[in-house]
Amino acid sequence: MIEVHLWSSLRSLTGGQQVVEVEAATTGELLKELVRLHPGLQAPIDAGVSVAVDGRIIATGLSEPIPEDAEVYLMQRLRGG
Amino acid sequence: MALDDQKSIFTFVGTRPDRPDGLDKVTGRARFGADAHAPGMLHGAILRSPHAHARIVKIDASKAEALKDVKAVVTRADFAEVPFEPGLEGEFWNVLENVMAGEKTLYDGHAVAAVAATSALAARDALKLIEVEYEVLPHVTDVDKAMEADAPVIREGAADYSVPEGMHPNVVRYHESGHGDVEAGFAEADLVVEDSFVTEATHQGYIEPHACLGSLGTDGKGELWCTTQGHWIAQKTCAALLGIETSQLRVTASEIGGGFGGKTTVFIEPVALALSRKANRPVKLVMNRSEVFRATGPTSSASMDIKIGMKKDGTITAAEGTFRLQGGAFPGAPGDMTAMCAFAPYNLTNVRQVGYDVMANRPKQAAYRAPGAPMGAFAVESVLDELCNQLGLDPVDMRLKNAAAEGSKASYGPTYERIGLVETLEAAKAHPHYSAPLKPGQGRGISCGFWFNHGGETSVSLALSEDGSAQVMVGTPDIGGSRASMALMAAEILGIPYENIRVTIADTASLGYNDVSHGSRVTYASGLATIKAAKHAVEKLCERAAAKWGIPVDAVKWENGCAVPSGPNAGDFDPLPLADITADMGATGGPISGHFEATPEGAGVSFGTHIVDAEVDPETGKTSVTRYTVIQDAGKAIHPTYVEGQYQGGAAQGIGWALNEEYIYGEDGRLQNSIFLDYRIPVASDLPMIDTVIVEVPNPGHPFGVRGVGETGIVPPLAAIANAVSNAAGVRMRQLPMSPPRILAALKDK
Amino acid sequence: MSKLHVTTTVNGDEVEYLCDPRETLLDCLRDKLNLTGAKEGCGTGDCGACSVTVDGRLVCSCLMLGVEAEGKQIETVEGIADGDVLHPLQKKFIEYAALQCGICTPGILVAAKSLLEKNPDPTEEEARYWLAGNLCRCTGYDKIIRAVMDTAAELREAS
Amino acid sequence: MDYHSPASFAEASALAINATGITRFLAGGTDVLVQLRSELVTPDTLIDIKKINGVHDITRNSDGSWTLGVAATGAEMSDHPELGLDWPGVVEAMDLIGSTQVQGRATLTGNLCNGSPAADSVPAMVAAGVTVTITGPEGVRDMAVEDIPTGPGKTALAKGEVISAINIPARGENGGDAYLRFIPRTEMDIAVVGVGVNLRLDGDTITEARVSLGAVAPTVLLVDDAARAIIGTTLDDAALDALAAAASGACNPIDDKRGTIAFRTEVAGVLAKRTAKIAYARAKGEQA
Repeated sequence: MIEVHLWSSLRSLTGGQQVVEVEAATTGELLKELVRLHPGLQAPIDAGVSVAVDGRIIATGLSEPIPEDAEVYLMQRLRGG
Repeated sequence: MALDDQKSIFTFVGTRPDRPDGLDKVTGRARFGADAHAPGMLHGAILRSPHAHARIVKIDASKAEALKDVKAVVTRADFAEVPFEPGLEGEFWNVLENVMAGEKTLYDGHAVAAVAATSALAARDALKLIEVEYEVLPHVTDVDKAMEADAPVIREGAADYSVPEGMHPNVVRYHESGHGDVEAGFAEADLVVEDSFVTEATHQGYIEPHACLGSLGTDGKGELWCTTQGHWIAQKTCAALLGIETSQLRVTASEIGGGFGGKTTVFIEPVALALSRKANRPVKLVMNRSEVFRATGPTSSASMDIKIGMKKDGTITAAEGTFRLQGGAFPGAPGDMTAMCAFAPYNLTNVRQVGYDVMANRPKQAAYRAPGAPMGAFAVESVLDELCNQLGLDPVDMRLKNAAAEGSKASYGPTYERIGLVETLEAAKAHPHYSAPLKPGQGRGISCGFWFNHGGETSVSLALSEDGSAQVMVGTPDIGGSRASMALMAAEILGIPYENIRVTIADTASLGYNDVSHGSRVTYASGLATIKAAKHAVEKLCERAAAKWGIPVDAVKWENGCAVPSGPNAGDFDPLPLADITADMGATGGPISGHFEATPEGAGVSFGTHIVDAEVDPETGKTSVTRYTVIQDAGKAIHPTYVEGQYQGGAAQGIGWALNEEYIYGEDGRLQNSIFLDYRIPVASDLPMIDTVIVEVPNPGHPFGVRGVGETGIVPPLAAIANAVSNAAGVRMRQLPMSPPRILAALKDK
Repeated sequence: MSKLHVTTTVNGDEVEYLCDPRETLLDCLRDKLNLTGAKEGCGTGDCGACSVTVDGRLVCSCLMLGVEAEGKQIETVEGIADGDVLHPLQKKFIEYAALQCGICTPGILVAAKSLLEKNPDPTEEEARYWLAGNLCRCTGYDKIIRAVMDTAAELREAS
Repeated sequence: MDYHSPASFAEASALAINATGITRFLAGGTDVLVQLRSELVTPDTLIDIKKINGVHDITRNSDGSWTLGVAATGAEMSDHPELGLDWPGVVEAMDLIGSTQVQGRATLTGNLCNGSPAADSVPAMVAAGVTVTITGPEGVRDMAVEDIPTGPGKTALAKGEVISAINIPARGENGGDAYLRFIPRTEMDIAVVGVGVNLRLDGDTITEARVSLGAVAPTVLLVDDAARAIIGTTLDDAALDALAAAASGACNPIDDKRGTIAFRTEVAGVLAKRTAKIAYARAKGEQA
């Protein structure tokens, strides 16, 4: 199981949980599982998210591997200039 | 990628050769956006709203259409129907609404109609004959006022899922993050400082106005030439707004006369294409400077509250920030980015940050170098300076004590990989600037800054020629010398001279998709792709050598531009130079090219520390920046001169933002300073030389260790200058720009 | 509205064009003579990207009408190099990376050349004030000023 | 728009008197072209006065006074070997307008006729006692510079009248002038406040003075109270304070994008002191 840390304003969409657990081997699976377990997260994921895996920010890729016991944070999609 | 795979000894990378496009750019030969002509070309012009907020009752263009010189008039009806969605999900709708007003005009300068005529003068004359009936509506341009209960509603239903119930409809996105217990942290502090800050909107201020030349037939096939940071996003967006297939529109990026984030979207390009489709002739559209200020660009304005607790020894116990950003009449103000970046330089146990995206009757904000980060840094680093002053702490030592490093938990959540903040602070402390004595009336300011950087979709193609030279096709417009960096990286892998490599910015029909030149991604992502494309070509070169020698390919390696036998059973052959392999490549298996298409995901965050000395005239409130030093982590500087250039440019833009640049709106909601005379960007005599220190802490996510350098340089200046001015004037400056009237008023109130 | 016929000399070549009296010299250079080196950055004389010299005097070509060029000697960025030999300023600008995007470069080169012809030994402050009407948004001016000062030094040594 | 380039001021005046709609004279063009391009003012008739004989001349007359042609540019004034020695304030004020490029075109006449209260050369000309010669349908007359502007963008010139020369008085002995302006940057801005001071000394004592202010009222002001505050003094601290008070007291500015009422009023006093010190030092023959 991977612990996914959410940013705190998402708690209202997960029944108050800021850390949720999912089974996933890639970033794409992770997002799919998040929505399956917490349908409320569909909206932020549609609006754009990035996934930080062990500190590296995966901006868009859905096929990035997530190692066992990786530290995973869901982040808002980054926008640059 | 493990650090062990990372190259650290270089032949070409790190040298400072002349840029490949230098000659064209010093002779006037380089072709920028407005330098294109086409047979049968018409000239376009756009009619813009004089009202900040108004319902369009009627547009009557019959008098303009009746003119002999006028060949087409378009309004919103000439664009595709694009579905509306809240927040940023409806970005195509937002862009369309911005490109050409629908039911309402939403800001002074909003486009309402456009004309194509046989000359630019005829087009402008025709605009005067278009009659628009407006019903003027109440407007709001200030971020705090736009959130008040009685503020005019810009657009119902624009808020996305993130906005808690009960907020004004002008609040369209909301972000909250952090960790720990800030209240407990404040209770542990010896001193808590709480303050509020305001920054005005600024413009990217690129010297080249938006310009394009579009041609679109009724068959849905088109060509577009434009000045842009990303021609694939222009292609995709124009196609969506005009209802044509993306691949049927071929977009060529001109040389680009500055962007800084402001040319990452479209403004006039879909209009030129719509005019062209209607007139059945190519149409050139060029903005004037006033249009650039009124209808493109600017940054968000911001209103921010910061509270930070500190122990006497300088340890930060808790930090809290609320960042309200106004981004014009559309969702997109990067309040979330401001919140996530503001405290990122520090290793904090207790931190909480809230960001708001607020709409007002102003032009749609566009990205500007590290969008959102500079304002937040201004507020946070000002409070840190105040804490240092009150606790008698050295500002660099305090920052070193709290600095984030590898393994620290970032304020936005994850644990940092290898980062270089501490190295920039140590370089600051060791720099002669930091210990140089100040003259009376001068003050010194320090600030750190953080930016994420970005990877993004990237395609690069590299083709070898028979004579042993190489052409590299990249899809990221060259804003500041990136052709040189690409050529250096390709030379490093191929082992042929820098001069033998030609780098071209390919059009959308000649290469796969590329994300925009933004997010400091070009040297990182196009660079990574160039390296990998070159390696791909090298693999093929080794295969050809192996075949010639009749040995297995794994017994061939590439060294100094030659295939050489490698390993015990490889045999004894003379090194085979690249040109010897390409000379007969047609007969040995065909042309040799290398490709790379991917979305690199290891951009690596970046930090900087700036030192500024400023002098304030106590009688007039006028500030002179007397000395400036930029210290920033580049990971690995490919072409150090252009890295320095990015640092210096960021600092100069920051100086403008801090001291004199601002959007000034009248009571009537009209922009009052839409020319360079009154929108005061720094001129040559305003600035000192800008010293730079390139720190190199390799990014583990790039084969050569590159981190983006384009954006971080604008994050620290606002705060560093504000701290210098506040220390010189003896009064805390809480509002940008620190124009002389504001400083003089603050001195009087001291 | 009838157009006016203008005969003038640009970079040593005699040229003619027809212009509307409202068209600027910059419009005429760019649109009628296809000399697109001079750029329009502002149209109000505030950015210097359109700098040219007229009878040896540095001006903004956006602040002069095309019809006023009658009988004048005009020099633009396209005339700075001597055939295939770059002017020392052009070489130094490349060497110093005194340009990033390059849009201000034509105007700055014309203005800097004019400075060095008038004052071969400018101080840094003089160079900065002379070029104050040439906006650059990319470089912070540092490398531009260094390139100008070094060119001046080199030209003094050569003479 | 019709374009004319007459060969004499009489011809220019005749063209203007017979023109219908909006008429503008084109000297340096640095304001006329900006207004034309931004479509603020599109003249129906544009009369280019630069082809009239002598309009670029800068002449020192036998009595020591100066006559400047109406198309003499700021650059030509700055390049003149002697004009700036006599009237450094006037030359420097002109030189502050715009960039080097703008200096290549801009003229005193244009700066005056544009009617801006913030025009840099105008306070300096007012302080110096400059007059202009006007050619019109009724013939030729002279008028003091301070009487030309009547409000923002407005002048006392009647239809068909055109300025045909600028007349600067003889410098005379023991005199000095100066002009300072406040701008937020170091260059390229419109004055937020401008102050011109011209004075004459007998020994250390000021015997004559003219003080003018720009950008603090609808027109450039000639402030007699400010002059009186320093006449008869050696420009000691008390005189300087009185000067500053008089200058600030004369201000009737507006809040706008360039500055606030409070700022302009305060800085007018500050600049008046600084300008007077320079003029005083110049009158004493000291370098400043």
